[in-house]
Amino acid sequence: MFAEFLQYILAGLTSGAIYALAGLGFAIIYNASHVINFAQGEFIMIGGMATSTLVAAGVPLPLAAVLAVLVTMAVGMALEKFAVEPARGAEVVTIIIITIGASIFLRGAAQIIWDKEFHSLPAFSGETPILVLGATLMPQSVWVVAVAMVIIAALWWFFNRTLFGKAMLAVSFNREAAQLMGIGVKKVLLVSFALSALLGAAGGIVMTPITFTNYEAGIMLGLKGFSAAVLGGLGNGMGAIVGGLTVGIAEALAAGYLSSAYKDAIAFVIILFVLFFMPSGLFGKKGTDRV
Amino acid sequence: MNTALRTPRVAGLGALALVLALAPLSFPNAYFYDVAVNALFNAIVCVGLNLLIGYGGQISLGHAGFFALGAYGSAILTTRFGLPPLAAMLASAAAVGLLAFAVGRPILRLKGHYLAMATLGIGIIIHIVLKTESWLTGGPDGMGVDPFRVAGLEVAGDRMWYWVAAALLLLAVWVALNLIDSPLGRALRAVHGSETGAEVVGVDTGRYKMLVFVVSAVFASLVGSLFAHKNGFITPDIGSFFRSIELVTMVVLGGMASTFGAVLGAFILTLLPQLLAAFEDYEAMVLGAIMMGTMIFMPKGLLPSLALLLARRKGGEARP
Amino acid sequence: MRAFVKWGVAALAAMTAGLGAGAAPAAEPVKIGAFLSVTGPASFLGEPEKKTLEMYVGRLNKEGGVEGRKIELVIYDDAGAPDKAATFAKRLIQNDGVDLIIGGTTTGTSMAAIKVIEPAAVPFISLAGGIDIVEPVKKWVFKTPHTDRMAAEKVFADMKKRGITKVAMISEDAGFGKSGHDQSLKVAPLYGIEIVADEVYSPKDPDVTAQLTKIKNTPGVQAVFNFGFGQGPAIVTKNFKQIGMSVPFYQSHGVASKKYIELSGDASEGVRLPAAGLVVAEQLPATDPQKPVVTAFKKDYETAFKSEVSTFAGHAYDGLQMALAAIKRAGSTDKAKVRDEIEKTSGYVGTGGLVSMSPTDHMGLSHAAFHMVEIRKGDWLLSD
Amino acid sequence: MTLLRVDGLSKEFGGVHAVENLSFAVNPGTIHSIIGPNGAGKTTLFNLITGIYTPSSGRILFEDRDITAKRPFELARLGMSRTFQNLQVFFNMSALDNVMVGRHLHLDRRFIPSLFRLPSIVRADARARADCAELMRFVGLDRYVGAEAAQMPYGALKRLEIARALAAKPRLLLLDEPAAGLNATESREIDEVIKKVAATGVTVVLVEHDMKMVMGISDHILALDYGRKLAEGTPAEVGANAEVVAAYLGAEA
Amino acid sequence: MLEINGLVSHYGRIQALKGIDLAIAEGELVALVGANGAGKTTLLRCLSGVQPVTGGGIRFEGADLTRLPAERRVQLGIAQVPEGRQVFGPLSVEDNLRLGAYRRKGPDVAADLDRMYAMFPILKEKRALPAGTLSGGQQQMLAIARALMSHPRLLLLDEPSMGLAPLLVAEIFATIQALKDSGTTIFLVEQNAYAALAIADRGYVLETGTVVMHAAGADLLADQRVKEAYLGI
Repeated sequence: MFAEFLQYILAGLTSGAIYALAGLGFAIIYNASHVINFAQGEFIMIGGMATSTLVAAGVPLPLAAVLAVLVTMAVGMALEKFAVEPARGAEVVTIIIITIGASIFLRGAAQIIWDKEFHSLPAFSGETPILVLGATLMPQSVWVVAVAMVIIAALWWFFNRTLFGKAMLAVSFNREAAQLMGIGVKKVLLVSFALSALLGAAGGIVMTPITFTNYEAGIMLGLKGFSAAVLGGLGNGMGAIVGGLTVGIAEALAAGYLSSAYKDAIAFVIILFVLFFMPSGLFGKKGTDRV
Repeated sequence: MNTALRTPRVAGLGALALVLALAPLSFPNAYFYDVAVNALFNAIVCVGLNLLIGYGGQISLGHAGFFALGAYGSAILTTRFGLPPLAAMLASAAAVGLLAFAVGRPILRLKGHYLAMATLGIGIIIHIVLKTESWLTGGPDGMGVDPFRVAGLEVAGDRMWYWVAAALLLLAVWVALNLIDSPLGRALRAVHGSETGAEVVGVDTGRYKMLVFVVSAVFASLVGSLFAHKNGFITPDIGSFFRSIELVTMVVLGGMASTFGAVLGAFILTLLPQLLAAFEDYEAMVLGAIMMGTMIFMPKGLLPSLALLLARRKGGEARP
Repeated sequence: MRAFVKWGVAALAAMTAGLGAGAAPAAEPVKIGAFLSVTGPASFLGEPEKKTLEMYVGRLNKEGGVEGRKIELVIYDDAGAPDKAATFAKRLIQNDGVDLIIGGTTTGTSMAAIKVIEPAAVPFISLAGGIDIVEPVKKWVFKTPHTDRMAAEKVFADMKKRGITKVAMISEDAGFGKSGHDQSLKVAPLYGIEIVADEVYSPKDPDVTAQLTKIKNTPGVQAVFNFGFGQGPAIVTKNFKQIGMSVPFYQSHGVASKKYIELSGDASEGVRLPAAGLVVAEQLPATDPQKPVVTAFKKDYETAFKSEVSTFAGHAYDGLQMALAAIKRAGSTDKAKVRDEIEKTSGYVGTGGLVSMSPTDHMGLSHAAFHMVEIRKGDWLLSD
Repeated sequence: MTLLRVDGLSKEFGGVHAVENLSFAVNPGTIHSIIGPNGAGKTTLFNLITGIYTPSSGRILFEDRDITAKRPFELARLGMSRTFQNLQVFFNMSALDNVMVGRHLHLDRRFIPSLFRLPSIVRADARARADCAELMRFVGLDRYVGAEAAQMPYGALKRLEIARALAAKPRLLLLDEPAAGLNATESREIDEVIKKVAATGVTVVLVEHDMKMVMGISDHILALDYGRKLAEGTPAEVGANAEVVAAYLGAEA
Repeated sequence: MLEINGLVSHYGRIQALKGIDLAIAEGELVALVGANGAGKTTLLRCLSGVQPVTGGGIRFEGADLTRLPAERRVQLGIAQVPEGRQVFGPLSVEDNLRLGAYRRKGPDVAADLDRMYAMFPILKEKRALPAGTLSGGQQQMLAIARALMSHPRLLLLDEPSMGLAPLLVAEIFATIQALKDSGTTIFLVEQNAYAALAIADRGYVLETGTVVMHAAGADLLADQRVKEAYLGI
């Protein structure tokens, strides 16, 4: 019984770690610019697709991964520069439509640059399942969780230990005061998109051996990442991580104990339920309008 | 002001009626009618959705769910319970209205992206239910629906549907314009302008947000029913997340807080994929680029931006 | 307001121009229309189908066409959306004036399009598996692939042979898997098979260990049967191995492409599935009448596109061949005559098997068309 | 009878007392001013009275009815309306429509008649439109009757809010810094408007920085500092209070 | 040092500044007083480059600043202590100070930190705490110290006394006086007219986006019209 429960939790952790990375991507961009970037899922897709193409072309995996991350970051920065920056100050829905347009565009481009097939990567360290108290875990899942943890730690370090990271936080707390300190807001925006792209790409690369990827793989992950970010409270990194894991584990438990057909629905029911009682998510700031 | 507000209504309705009446002259074959009917249906949904998004300032990423519920409600009630189509359509709309009312209370307290998430969630849940309960809905492969009959008369063929849909669009636009120009509609617009400002002069903002949410859901449901009968076949994908996004895009692209803008947006985004089919593999890229470009260069949407441009050229005042 | 009118007119004009361009016929070619899921979740079915049609029509046109007439091919991408499929079917009939329609990559798109095609009286050859397409028989509708019911029957027969009676199902909750699942439940009792566990997953699920764990903990499961296509079955296969399940594992014909083996890697070892002769072309005995057809097609496809042939490409090939044969026999593109000729198709040897249609059978394939295949060392092994 | 009574009212924001144990009363028909340096809690007090914030403790009574924690729109129904320091104008509407929203409670808001724009609605709306245009002239916005709110200058928007609040036909009108950002002439005009309003029998409570105005028009002044009552009384009494002068002008350095 | 000519700025369609002329010489302490909403803060925001200028120009040490992005102005030596303090609440006191030196990274940042801690000992005590937990007066000190971290040659102070207890106000003004004495040029915007004008070399009175009076600080202090404008007496 416990082994079964543990199996569900492990499954949920694997998916949840990926959702958390996607959610963090949303949070970083939201913090810097108050934009919800619906093309976040496409970063995940580009990371996975680029790596698998490069590996198929004979590039060693680590190098391919680095190159793919760089490509994705370039895409992220281009998105900021050419689509988001020119629309600054527009209404929330307008920017939502722009980023949705961007995601459609990127999907279309991927389908031409690559193809419509699914692509995979070899598991980084074999496919021999690891036994954990009667449940099993694939080594690649360990990779996913570990990479997510490393990235989260690195982000923590970046935001808490580097001046530029703190400057980015300062922009999210108070954009104008940050400008008064001489912090270049444009640069911060650009970096936030690059960082989100990095997160997405890294997530895409480690998950490809498990879930495979194709040009449309980003849609669902983007949606789950958005759910994670909102559930945790927009703009709260910790919240995005907790949100991602919650969604992942809720899905796995729901599939295991309730109904696999309704597991996605159950995840959304939980999110709705949380929002009903906590309108700003689990860790979101409560906004009081100043009048 | 009085006449200034009323003139666009009469003139606008007249112009729209004229366009709808003359458009078939340019249709070389029946297929054009089919596309046109879909455009008209989308336009009606968007007129309702625009009340919510454009005038009420509340976003919904789940309206395709209400559309699908209307469609399935009609399909199930007519084929499995033998209800006449009109009764099924009204019953479905009533049920969807009740559902919107029930979920609206907690949801509409949310703001911005949180509201977007919640409505998205509701849309997705509806979609999943329709997909899963195949004993009732036929599952992912969908179900057939009988033609629309009222009092022994059958609405058949794309031409007939065109005139029915055109008339309904005019009705929808007329009703929407009425609503917007009434004390009730003013209160709604005020909610968009400033909820606090509206509350202190006695506007129960929660009530109006709820009202318009229900109204827009009912619009979607009614059109969903018609769509089901006209198409003769429906699948759960008519209620997918993508359809919801598509509907919002129509409203925003055409121009928020502009009823005619919503109609224009619906027309364009229904026709666009038909035109883009020629691009084959490049279709998605072109569509994405058009969406981005329009919103970057015309953040207020097509119709308001064009009206502004026109007004500027005339040197007059902008009145989108 | 005036802006609106202007735009309405402009949009209509643009639409007329955009659509009208392809509508003017020059020298009366044979017009074949197709709506395929070239993008979307079923794109890896639709894409090879499209490539196949284009390749063979191109080749035929170089050779002078059919009956001395060039073939004009109009293909639309429905992205797997049934409502789009219906719209494109309408467009093919009403706007493009095609003589015959091939397509409907998925059961959902085919069923939606039938609503349009049947009343319009245009011959239609579907490339989808769902049995609903031809059962009950619809006058103008035919299909080339095996049905999901046949696949299920083939699998259950194999199980029965091996003495398996308690089976767990795990299927994709989208069109193909869902329909296959329903058919499986229907025919299982006929083979004395009891479905003791019944799980589903979404096409984009990253992990299905939860569902498989449930199956694993169901007492008495002797085999697992997965119905689905796309990357889902590959994930199921991997997870199946991961949680250490060792009972026989069956897949449907939906995974009969090398991609599946590539994606699931070692985990696919030992998986059994029903497949058309095409995937095991070389292994077919020389006496098999299909052998020359499938080896030729395989060679054509693989040299043209440098990628492994799939059964789906074969469905399109069969559809096109039967259609052209019918047009030749009819001596014209008169829709009613062509329809009648398709219905009279007899003894056609295609990639899917031997086809003999009749007024009561618009598919014409027998069970013999399916071969049981097992995956061994990353390749198919014929194991009937 | 007092129109408004505030009883032991307190409001904390994360441990900081914005308003602390405050009590006072407003008599009908008077102009009552609340003064104090920036950050003294004046606007918080307004937000508490008008239901935008809920008090941490204490009671508020309007016409002897407990209205603590009632929502703003409910208070409007009872006869209370207000303006804002940070404008809450509907910038998506015309100026006249802004005022018309103020008339909301007195118009037919039923759904079905609105849907079909029944003649009764058209007629009532036309009457209200005339009334509201008249209100705009009353507050001195003659020039802006046909304008869009988004095109009006700051000073005019302040009056627009007054007109909107008046359109609700309140018995108690709360004005949050009506003269802030106005020049001397405009201030004097607002002054006149407030007196005219009071003359129609509406009780006015205002928060204001412009001491000239406050001294000139108030019947009663309440001085706040750090959320507490510093002094209360007639303008002369408060003006003579040394503590008030120190708090307001800053200690003479 | 700073020269403002005919400066116009809008908030949306609202004209907040209607052609301001103003000058500050090196080493001066100039006060700008006026009622709420007169445009004082808008003027400072224009100087720092966070508020778009729609007309006129700003010159700093002869160079045209009008269109320069905010971060470049900080580099040139203009720092602002914004209205309402605007410290980065969730960040620690020390991080706030470090961000003050954002444009001027280098080894001497540590020395500056020590200097600030010497000037405001309470900040040293609370250096590791989130700035949001400080009291109003402490936040004001932090905001001033944060601006000083950039080694400004022109310090813009927006209502440093706002919402502070009288004792603290006196303390803050003493600090400002000390800064002036150490040679920093200061532009002080205040509602607390007495305190501001008392320490200012010169003063400007702003009313609805226009300068209505301009004189030496002491003269304005004595001017009955200023008193009237404020107290209505």
